[in-house]
Amino acid sequence: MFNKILIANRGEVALRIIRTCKEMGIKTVAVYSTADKDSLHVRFADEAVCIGPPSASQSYLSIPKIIAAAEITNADAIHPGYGFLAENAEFAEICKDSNIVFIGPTPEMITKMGDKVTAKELMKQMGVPLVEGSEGKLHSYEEIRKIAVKTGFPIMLKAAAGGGGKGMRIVREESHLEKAVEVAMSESLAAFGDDNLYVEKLIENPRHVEFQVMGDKYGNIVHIGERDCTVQRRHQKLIEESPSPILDEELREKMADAAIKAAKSVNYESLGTVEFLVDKDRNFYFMEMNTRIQVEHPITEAVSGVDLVKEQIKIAAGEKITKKKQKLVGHAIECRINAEDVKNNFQPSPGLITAFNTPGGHGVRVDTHCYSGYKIPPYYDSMIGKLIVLANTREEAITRMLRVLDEFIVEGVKTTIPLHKEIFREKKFIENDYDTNYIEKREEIEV
Amino acid sequence: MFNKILIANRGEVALRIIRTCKEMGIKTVAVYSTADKDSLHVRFADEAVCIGPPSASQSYLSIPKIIAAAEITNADAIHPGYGFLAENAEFAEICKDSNIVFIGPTPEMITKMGDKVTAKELMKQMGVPLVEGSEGKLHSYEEIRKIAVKTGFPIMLKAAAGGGGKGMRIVREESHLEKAVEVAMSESLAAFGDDNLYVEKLIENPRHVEFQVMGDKYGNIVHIGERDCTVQRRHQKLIEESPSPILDEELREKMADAAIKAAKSVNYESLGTVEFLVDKDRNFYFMEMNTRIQVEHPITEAVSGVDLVKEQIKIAAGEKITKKKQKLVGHAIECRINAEDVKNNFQPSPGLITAFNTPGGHGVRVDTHCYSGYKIPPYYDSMIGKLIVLANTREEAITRMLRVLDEFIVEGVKTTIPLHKEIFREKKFIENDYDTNYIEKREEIEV
Amino acid sequence: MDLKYLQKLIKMLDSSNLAEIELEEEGTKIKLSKPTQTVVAAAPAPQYIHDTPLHLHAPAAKPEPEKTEAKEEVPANLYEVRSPMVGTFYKAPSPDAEPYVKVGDTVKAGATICIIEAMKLMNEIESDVSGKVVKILADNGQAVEYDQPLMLIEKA
Amino acid sequence: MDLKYLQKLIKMLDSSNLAEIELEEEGTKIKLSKPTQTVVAAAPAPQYIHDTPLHLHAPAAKPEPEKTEAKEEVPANLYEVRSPMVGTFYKAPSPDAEPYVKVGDTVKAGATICIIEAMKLMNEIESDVSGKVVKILADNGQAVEYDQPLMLIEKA
Repeated sequence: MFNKILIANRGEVALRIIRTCKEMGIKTVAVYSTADKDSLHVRFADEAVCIGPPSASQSYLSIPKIIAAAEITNADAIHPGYGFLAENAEFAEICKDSNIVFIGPTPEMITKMGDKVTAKELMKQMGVPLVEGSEGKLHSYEEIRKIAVKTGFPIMLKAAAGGGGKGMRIVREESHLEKAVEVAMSESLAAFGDDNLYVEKLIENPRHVEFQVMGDKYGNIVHIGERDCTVQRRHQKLIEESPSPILDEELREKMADAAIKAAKSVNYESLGTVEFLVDKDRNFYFMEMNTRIQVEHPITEAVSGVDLVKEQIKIAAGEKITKKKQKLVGHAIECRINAEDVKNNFQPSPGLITAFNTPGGHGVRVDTHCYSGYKIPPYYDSMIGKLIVLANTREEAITRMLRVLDEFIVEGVKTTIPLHKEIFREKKFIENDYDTNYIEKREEIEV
Repeated sequence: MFNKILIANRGEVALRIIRTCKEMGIKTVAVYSTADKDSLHVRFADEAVCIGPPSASQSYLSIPKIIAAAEITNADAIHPGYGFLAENAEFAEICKDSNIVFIGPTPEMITKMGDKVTAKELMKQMGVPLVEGSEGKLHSYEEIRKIAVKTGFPIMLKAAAGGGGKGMRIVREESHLEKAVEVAMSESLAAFGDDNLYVEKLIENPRHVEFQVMGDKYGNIVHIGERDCTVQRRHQKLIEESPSPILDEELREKMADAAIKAAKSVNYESLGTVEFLVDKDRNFYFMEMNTRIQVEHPITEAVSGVDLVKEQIKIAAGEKITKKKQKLVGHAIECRINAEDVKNNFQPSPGLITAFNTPGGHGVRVDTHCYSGYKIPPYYDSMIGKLIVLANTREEAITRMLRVLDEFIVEGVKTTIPLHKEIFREKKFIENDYDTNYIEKREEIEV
Repeated sequence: MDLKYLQKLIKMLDSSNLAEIELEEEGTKIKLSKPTQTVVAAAPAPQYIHDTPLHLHAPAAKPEPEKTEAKEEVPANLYEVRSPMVGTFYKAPSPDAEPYVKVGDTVKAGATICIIEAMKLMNEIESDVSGKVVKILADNGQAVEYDQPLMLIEKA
Repeated sequence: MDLKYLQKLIKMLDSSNLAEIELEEEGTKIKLSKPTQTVVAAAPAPQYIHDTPLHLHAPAAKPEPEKTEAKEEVPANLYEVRSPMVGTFYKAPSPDAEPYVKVGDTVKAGATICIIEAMKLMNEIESDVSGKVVKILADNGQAVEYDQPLMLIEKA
C-alpha cells in the first residue's frame, strides 16, 4: 500500500480523498494555490504545498508544479480527484515516468475513452448500443449531409475532439444543416483546434443513466449499480439518484452488462463510469465513459456501503477485487449545491460565507469544504457542497432531502438551495416524469 | 397519524425529533426558555412558544407550561425526548387527561419501571437474571447487615427511590457497613425524600450492555440489537457502540430474550431500553429499563437502518409493528461531545462558539444543535453534539471516528474531543479490554 | 493664553498623523499629546460578521416571540405588563362579563387586570403598579407566551 | 486660577482625540491628561473572532506556507526574491560548483541567483532587481513552495 498520497485537487473532493486516506492510515499531501490558503483540504492534510497563484493553469492544472510538489514531499502516488488533470493522459504518463503511481487508469485507457470516435469504435466492436450516426470524423458538408439524411432528422452535430456543449448543434431539418455545420466547425476549431465533427441521431427527451464500474489489474470488472443524473442544467448535473427510478430489473441487467462490456473494451482498471442515454421506448445508447471518480459517487457509496475512493486506491496499489457483486440497499439522492444566483442566470456568487449550518441526523451525508468564515474564491467552480440522503424508498428520500435542504443554511453568498427545494416539490419530479431538458423547460415557463 | 407534535425538550434531541416529524409530514411546535431563543430547535420547528425563564424548573420541567403551550398551539401529541419530563409518570398522566397523546409508554409502565424495587420484582417473576441482593426496600441497619452477609461482600447500597449515584455506596467489608448505611440513607433522604435502601452484590469491573426494545399496543415486542455503553465517567456514558464487542451470538440471543421478557413484564409499548451488567464470566444481570428514547439511539439506527423516533411516533399513533426481526449490518460507534474542560475536572465550559466545523463524508452522522456563533447557555447539560460513525468492522469504525474527531473543530469553549481522541488510540480500548471503571482508572493513573 | 490659538493647535494635531506637539516661546510652553494607542484606531474596522450568525428568526408561531424586543422602546413612565405564563389571554372573567380594565381606566397595584387560561385554569393576572391603562396589547382569546407584553400602564 | 478658563481647556481636550495638554505660562503650569485606557474603553473592544475562523494553520509541511506573511515586514529598500515555483532550492549549479551568489555580493537584474529543481529540470532563477544580497533565506537542497521567500536583496 502507498505510504503517502498527494491530492492534485482542491475543494470538497480533495477533502473527500483525504478522509479515506486517513482511514487507511496513508499520509496525505495537499497542494494549493495562494487563493486556497484557508481551505479545509490544506488544514486536514498531513502536509500542504503551495504550488502557484490562483489561476488554475498555473496551479491545479500545472503538471510540472504538481509533480514537483510530489517529489519534494516524497509522495508515492497522486490522486487526481475529478476535473483538473483527472482525465489528462499526459499527466498520467508523466506520473508514470516520474515513478509516481497515478491513481486511475493507464494513459492508454484515458486516451482511448477520451477520444469519442475511438471510444465509439470500441463500443461497436463490443456490441454496446450506440446512437446511430457517423462512424468516424467528418470534415466536409457533403459527407455530413449524406449521413444525416441516412440517419434521419433531427440529428446532433458534435465536435469530434471535445465536449461540454462546444461545437454541438441540434438540426431538425435538412435546410438548416449547412449553416449549422459551418457554425459547429468554427466553434470546434476555436475550442479544440480541430474542426472534425461527427453526426448522431438526436435522442429526444432522454434520461441520463450511468453505471459505476470498477476494474482491477487482473481483468476483473464489476459494476456497483447505476445513477440517474437526468436533472441537469446545460449539461451540468444538479441532482443524482440511485437506483434510477426508470429501470426495471431486466433493463438494469442489460445496461449493467453493456457497461461492463464497455469497460472490458480497454481491459479497464480503476473506477470508471459508463454513461448512457435512455429514450422513451427504453432503448439505451452509450454516450461516454468517464475514467475517474465522479462528483456523484457518494450515492453509490450510500446504497452499496462501499467506499469507492478506498477501492480505487487499493486497485492502484495492485489489490484484487474480491467481491463480484455488491448488494444495493435503499434509495439515495444527491444535490450539488452551488454558490450561484438562481434568479440572475446562475451567475457565480463567490465571497465570504457569514453563516453556515450543515444538516445532520439519520441517513444524511454532507460533503463540503466550506465553513462559516470561509471565503469562496472566484477562480474555480462554484460548487460549495453536496448533500446526500439515504432512505428506504424514493419517496422517503425526497422528504428527507427536503428537510435537509431546509437545514442547510448558507449566508453571505447566493446558493442554488432554493432551486433544489422547488424541484423536490414539483409533481413531475416526484412522479418521475422528466428528462434531461427538465430544468431548461422550467426556465422557459418561468420567463 | 398526528397532525402536530409538541417537543417538550431542547438541544440536539429536540432537533432530532423535529427532523423525523418533518420527514413524516407532521407539524412541530418547539417550546423554549428565554435562554434558548437562538436555538436551532426554535428555528427549525413550524411554531415555537416561549414557556419561561432559563431555569429548567420553570420551563422544560414545568408541566403546566408545557401543557398550556400544547393547548394554545393545538398540538395533538407531545414527544418528551430524553431527560426533563421523559420518564415522569405524572406528566404522561396529565397529557392523557388533557387529551394529548404522550409519545411514550403509559404512566403505569413508567411508574413500574421507575421504581427499582417493583422493577426487580417483575424481573424475578419473568426469570430475568438479577444481581443477588435484597428483594424489597430496607430501612434498618440490621436488616441490611443480614442480607449483606448472606450475599457476601463486596456489596452495593443503593437508594430505592433514585438514581444517578446519589445514595450509592460500595462496601467491601462488614466493619464499614454501618457508617456507609448511615451516609447512604441521609443522602437518599436529601435527594429523594426517602431513606429506603436496597442491597446488591457488587458486580466488579462489569461491562454495560443494553438492548433496544420496542413494543406496540397489540402485544408485539421486538428488539433491535444491543449497545455497549461501557465507557462511562461517573455513570455518564461517553462512548457507545453496536454491536457489543464482548457478545457472541449465543450470549446475544440469551440477553435479547431476557430483554424482551423484561419488556413483556409490563406489556411494554413504545421504545425502551433494557440495561444489563455483564461480569467477567459473561453472566448478565438486569440493571434497569429506561422507558424513553436513549441518547445513544443513533448507533442502533445506523446498524439497523430504522428511524427509531419514527417507529416511536407510529406506535404512539396506534400502528402495529410489522417487522419482527431487524437485520443489523456493520459496526457503529457514537461519541458524546460535551462542552467541558477535561483538564479541569470536567467543569462545564459554556459560552460563545466562535468557530464550528462539523465532520462529513461516508459513514458519518452528526447530531448537534450548535453552530458557529451559538452561545451555549450555562443552565442545561453540557452536551454539544454526538458524532456517529458506521463502518464494516469495529476496527474501521475506530479509524473513521478518529478522522471524524479530527474534523470536528469547536473553538471558543473547551470540549471533550481531546479525551475521545485519546481513548480511541488506547490499546485497552482497541483490544476491547476495559470495563465501566475505565475512565476513572485512567484518571487515577494520570494523577 | 489665547484659547482660540490653542484650539487651532489641537485641531492641527488631531487631523495629523503626529503623536505630539511641543511649543516653547517666551516663557510659554505648550505640550499636546495623542494617546499612545492611537495606532489601534488606524487598524481596519473590525468585522462583526458573526454577531448573529444565523439571523435566527423564530418561526411564525401564533404568539410572537420577537415581541420581547419591545422592552427597550418602552418610555420610562410606561409600565409594560408581561405574561407570567403561556396560555390564552382574556380581558374578562367570562364571555358575558365586563372586561377587568379598559383603556383609560385607572388601576391599583394588585388589582386583577386580565386572565390567562392555562390547562383549564383561569389565572388572574394582577397589576404590579398603580396607574392608567394606556394600551391593551393582546386580543381577547389570543394565545400568549411567556414574557409577552400584555398591557401598557402609565405609572401614577 | 481662572476656573472658567480651566473648564474650557478641559472641554477642549475632552472633545478632541488628544490624550494630554500641558501648558506653562508665567510660572503657571497646567497639565491635563485623559486616562490612558480611554481610547480602548470608548470603542468596544473589537473581537476578531472570525477573522481566521478556524485558525487555519497549514500542517507541518517541509516548506513553510505561512512565510508568505513575511511580505508586510520587508523594509522598502529590501527586495524579497520569492520562489516562482515549487521545487528544490540550490545555491549552485552543481554540488561542487561555487554558489551563484553569497551574502554581500552585488547582483544585477537578470543575473542567475539560484536554481529550483523541479521534475529533474534545473530552473535558473534570475534576480528581478540590481543590488546587494543581504540574506539567503533557504538552505541548499531545501524544498521550497510557490511564493516562498528565497533571498533578500538591498536595492541599489
